Amino acid sequence: MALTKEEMLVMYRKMLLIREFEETVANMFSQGQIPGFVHLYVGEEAVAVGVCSNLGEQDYIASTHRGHGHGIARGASVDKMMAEIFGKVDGYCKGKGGSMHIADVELGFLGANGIVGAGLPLAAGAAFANKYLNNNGVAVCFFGDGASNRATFHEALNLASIWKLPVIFVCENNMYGISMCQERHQNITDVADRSTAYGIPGLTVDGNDLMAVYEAAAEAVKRARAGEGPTLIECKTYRHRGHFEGDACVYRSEDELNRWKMKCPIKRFGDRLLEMGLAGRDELDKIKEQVKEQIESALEFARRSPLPDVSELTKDVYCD
Amino acid sequence: MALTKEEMLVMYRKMLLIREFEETVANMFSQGQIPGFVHLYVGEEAVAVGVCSNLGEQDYIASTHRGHGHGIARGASVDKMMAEIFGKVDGYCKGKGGSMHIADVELGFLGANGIVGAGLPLAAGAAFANKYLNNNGVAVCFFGDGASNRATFHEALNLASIWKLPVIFVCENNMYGISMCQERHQNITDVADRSTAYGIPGLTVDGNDLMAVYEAAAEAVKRARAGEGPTLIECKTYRHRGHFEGDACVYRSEDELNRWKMKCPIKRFGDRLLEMGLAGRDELDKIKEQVKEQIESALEFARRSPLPDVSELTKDVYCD
Amino acid sequence: MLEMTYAQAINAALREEMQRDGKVYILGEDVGVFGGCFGVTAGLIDQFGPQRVLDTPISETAIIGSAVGAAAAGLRPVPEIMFMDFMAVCLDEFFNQAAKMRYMFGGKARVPVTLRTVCGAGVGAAAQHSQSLEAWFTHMPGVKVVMPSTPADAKGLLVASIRDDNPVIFIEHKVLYVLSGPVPEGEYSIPLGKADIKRPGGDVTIVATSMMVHNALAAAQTLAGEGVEAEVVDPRTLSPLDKDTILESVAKTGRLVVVHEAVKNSGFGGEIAAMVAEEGFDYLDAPIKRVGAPFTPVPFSPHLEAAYIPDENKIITAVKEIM
Amino acid sequence: MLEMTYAQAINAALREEMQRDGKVYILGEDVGVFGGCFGVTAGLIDQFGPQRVLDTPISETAIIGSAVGAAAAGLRPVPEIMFMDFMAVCLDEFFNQAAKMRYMFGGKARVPVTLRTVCGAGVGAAAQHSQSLEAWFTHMPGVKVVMPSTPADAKGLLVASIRDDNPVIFIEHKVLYVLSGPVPEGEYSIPLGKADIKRPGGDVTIVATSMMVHNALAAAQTLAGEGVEAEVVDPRTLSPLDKDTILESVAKTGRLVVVHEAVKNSGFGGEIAAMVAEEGFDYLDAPIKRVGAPFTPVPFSPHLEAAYIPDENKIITAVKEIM
Ligand SMILES: Cc1ncc(C[n+]2csc(CCOP(=O)(O)OP(=O)(O)O)c2C)c(N)n1
Ligand SMILES: Cc1ncc(C[n+]2csc(CCOP(=O)(O)OP(=O)(O)O)c2C)c(N)n1
Ligand SMILES: [Mg+2]
Ligand SMILES: [Mg+2]
Repeated sequence: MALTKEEMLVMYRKMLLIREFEETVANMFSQGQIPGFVHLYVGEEAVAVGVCSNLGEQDYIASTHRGHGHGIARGASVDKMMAEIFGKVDGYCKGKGGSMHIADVELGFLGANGIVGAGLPLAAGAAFANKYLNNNGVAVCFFGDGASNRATFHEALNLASIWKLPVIFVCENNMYGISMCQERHQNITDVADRSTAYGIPGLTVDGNDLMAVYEAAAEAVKRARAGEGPTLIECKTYRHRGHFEGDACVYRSEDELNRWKMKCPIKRFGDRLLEMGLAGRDELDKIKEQVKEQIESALEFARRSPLPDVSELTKDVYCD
Repeated sequence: MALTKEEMLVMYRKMLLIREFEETVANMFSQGQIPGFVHLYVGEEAVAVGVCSNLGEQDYIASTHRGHGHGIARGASVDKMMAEIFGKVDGYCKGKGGSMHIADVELGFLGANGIVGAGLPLAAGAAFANKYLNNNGVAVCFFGDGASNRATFHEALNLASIWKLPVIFVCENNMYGISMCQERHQNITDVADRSTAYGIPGLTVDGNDLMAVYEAAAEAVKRARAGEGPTLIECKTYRHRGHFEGDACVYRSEDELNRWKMKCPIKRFGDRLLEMGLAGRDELDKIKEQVKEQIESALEFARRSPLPDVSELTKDVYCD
Repeated sequence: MLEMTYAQAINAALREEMQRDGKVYILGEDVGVFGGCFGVTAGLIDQFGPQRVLDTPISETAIIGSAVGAAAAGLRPVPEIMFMDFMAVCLDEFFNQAAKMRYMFGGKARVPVTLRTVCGAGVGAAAQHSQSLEAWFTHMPGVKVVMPSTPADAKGLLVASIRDDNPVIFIEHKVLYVLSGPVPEGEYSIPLGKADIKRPGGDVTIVATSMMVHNALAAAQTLAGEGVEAEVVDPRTLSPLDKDTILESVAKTGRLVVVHEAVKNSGFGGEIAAMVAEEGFDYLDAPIKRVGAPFTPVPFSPHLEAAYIPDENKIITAVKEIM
Repeated sequence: MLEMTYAQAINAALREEMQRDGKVYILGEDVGVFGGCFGVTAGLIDQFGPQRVLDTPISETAIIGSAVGAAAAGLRPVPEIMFMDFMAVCLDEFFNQAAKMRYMFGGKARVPVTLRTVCGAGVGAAAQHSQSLEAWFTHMPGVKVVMPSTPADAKGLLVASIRDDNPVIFIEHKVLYVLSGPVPEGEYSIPLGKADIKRPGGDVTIVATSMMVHNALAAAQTLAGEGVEAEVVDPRTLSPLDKDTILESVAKTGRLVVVHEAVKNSGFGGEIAAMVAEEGFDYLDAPIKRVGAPFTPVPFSPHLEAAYIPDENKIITAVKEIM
């Protein structure tokens, strides 16, 4: 089922929206307007968008500390996301969660997560629920190369395999877990090779190539919906910014960064759209303009939103 | 380096010693003389003996809930082991540990363990210590097929691989974790296949063939001492008794059990010794007699040993 | 009233709730054909099939983590962790995920997981299979903590726990499984957060949990023969705690002894004692006594283990010290 | 005396102990070139090399588990867990292994692991990066628990912890890293298990830990202006606890307020309050007050977070309620 021009432009817009969102957050952070830790997704946009473009209403995603891109790709409101990052009451979590805990369960977004690797069993569980309810839904878990060394990776993939759960494990291999490069944190080149330990399919794709990601995910989602169980997809990519804002990146070279910047997934997909004649330069420019406006208005929304009332402190601990 | 006749007879004796020890414990347990849980090693003797026969003074082993065989193979005193299982003061742990916590750190036996899979990182750590102290020592961890699904397996193997630790991970695949047969608890046939996830060698051997185990372990120990890092060895075997004493074994067939009893590792190695002309029937019989006596005297030792004084309750919590 | 054991009462609660609500399912190690390490889930797989009674690999992290994900996605999982001691291998999933999700997400998640597990010494299971760790869980906002002491309480409280929309840790005691007692017929539940006065008395209040309720009752009986009437209060739910019932009792008796099987240091008894020293200080006519295990791991040898577990005599001694 | 920050003091202790004893090594996530998430291990890799300052994968279970195995085999590991909240992913290795080995083995093991980790709210790090979980660890026989509040204490207590043959959890506070203060020159250590009176006073005892020592001192200063002299006691080591110093202070003042940043319910304050209600009841002229965080996860929004953390005013209010 080939993608329509419209669908492709939607994906392009989403990638841009993530980029613009993140750059705005970076900017605001550096101005001291955002508290806490923020981990940005710049450079990895093709992964979230390529995967989430395959998802529908019944589907779930579980995300990471680096979760803005996943939320936006899943269709979350940038207004509410920005407000949350500012700690405002109109944010997704009324300001109680912040960047690392943005979630929208109704939208099928089970949350960013402050615990590396925590999303893997959560996604397996959401996939189990879909299977149990027989609603044809799947679940996706995004996680990093660093997270692939955690307990949860092993136990979740094994469980998903034996129960044939409709879940797609998407490893965003950006070559680092904070300062630890992949060669130092694991003795393999492709995280996807770990799939053999669980008897499930695993594949490695160029995570900066939107279409490659999209197609790999489409296939995995199809398998999952057909009851054939989980897939492990590794997307090789790179984060343009530091691990968190404020990171001096002593552990990597300017050179390496620049080489990866040249492989920018957004520029690459834009060029492809131009080449294929699916869009003209002006059309792409116009999308960029619209995206900029959308983020500006999200920023406005966040700024105007009040801080949560102190009475909020002790609410929402338990359901009644 | 071929084994001498004497070395082979020592191994034979050790297997018999384990068998006799376990059958005595079973007997005492059924008479209500042993408290708590006991998990017996009958049928798996070739694994512990085949591996531990490669170890020397600087080496460590970490064991499991099913640890009697490992202790005996490592050279622990059957007197002190039996006394411990009876909860007596002359036991390895003064009666404070019981079957699941028998240990002799000085002997390089880091203990049985009540937590499935807990031994893997402990062994990695002991191997790290040996490497750090540059003493040429290695560490071995025994663990079950069931344990290969635990967090600790994944994290310990990954760490051992990247740090090239002198450790041998020995999976005793007896086809069950309590009532869960391997087909139901993991979607692979050979646990050894999981070695690829860590970039280390993995191999599967017939765990009821003492020489096969011995040779695989010898090779792995050699690699470890040479600084080439860890190996994963899977030994396919079977437990003749229930998971713990008192288990009605509703989850497996008499048939299956009987087929495995025919593959008894002790009978098999005895036959081999006879065939190779390394021992006569009478010699083997004599060893059996001696082993029986040794265990009887261990039982006597355990029975005669007093219970720990109540003042022991609050001792040994901290070092001074 | 039906006569049944504590284990049977739990089994009945599981059965009835699974019958009532198709979203309730069970998962854990050997909970299927094996019927659970203590036989508590026996027969459920025959009635509900392997789709709703799921044997898992030895992967506690995946058991709890998947239950939390499934709960957030609309199901009502009842995972079993074979021994409470093993909570240390899957604490994050319960503590940093289940317990906090609702709050972190600004009130927009429900995580109705009822985690069943087993505490307690008394069967020679030694240091890693005998612990009582409830105090960790009462320190966790977002979690409810239930510790039943009788078959009837076990049934009614488990029903309530499964119907509760919050993460609940339901802590059974392995020695109590064989205890028989009357259980009301038909559907019924006991609200979480309500203490029960297991024995009325006017001279001293003994607050005791789980197995210790029985030791406290035995002590009370002996004390009654000596003219001291102890009131035995069983909180049943430790979090949220029914402070009122405890404070009312202390207001009446003026004396408090708190008993639990967990080690005394930083045990839940500290919370109760501190609460009363704060909110009921004026009622007190004597120091508050805590009875708990000594500050050691649980020893194996049965005769050390017996010395470890707080018994009737230790409770009597504590009471006498403040009379 | 040298002037240095809390972070520098810890760094100095690590450096000196590594110099003194070749068996001491450091491992953890990003402790090498990166210098640790809070910069505490900066420069150590340059001095001691990657053999003794080991970057690990994100595998807390392997970090602690391997440290325990190495300790049993003769080394003195000092693992770092980046945030205390992550202890929930590696608790078994510390709790069921390190803490119990010696006892389970009948006194025949030594496990000198000093686990460094970071607690506390105050930097907008939200629910999974801001917790104070010391109460779990004070409930663990076999473990020592240290929580320094000043640069000098941090240095002296870390040296003592590393030299101690038992598993120690050494809990730093992230907000204190930048606090500057005098630190004695040269080698020195502070014995574990000794409280420190941070401010003498005769009217009320305030027992406070970690960051809260500073809030308590601020409160005491304000109270002094109103004629109330508070004695601020910093236990420094929570387990073993220096009961004597606390009881002596309460004997003098007759009044006790306990302050910690962790949630009040089942926090370590309960242990202190209960201990005094048991062993020092006759000294008390008023109810014991506990000041702790409310029973909620740590909120993100700085202004909620500020309301969450017990501050000077809450301490003053608590004191006034019992004067
Ligand atoms: C269990 C746990 N350990 C450590 C951390 C600290 N931490 C946060 S992000 C991170 C690196 C994660 O690396 P990776 O999984 O590759 O994701 P990336 O940041 O590269 O997207 C670490 C170590 C954590 N949050 N949780
Ligand atoms: C973490 C943990 N989970 C569960 C258990 C309960 N348990 C004890 S032994 C066992 C089965 C272990 O199976 P395997 O690893 O294959 O070893 P085997 O018993 O077959 O030798 C289980 C589930 C435990 N002790 N620890
Ligand atoms: Mg990464
Ligand atoms: Mg097995």
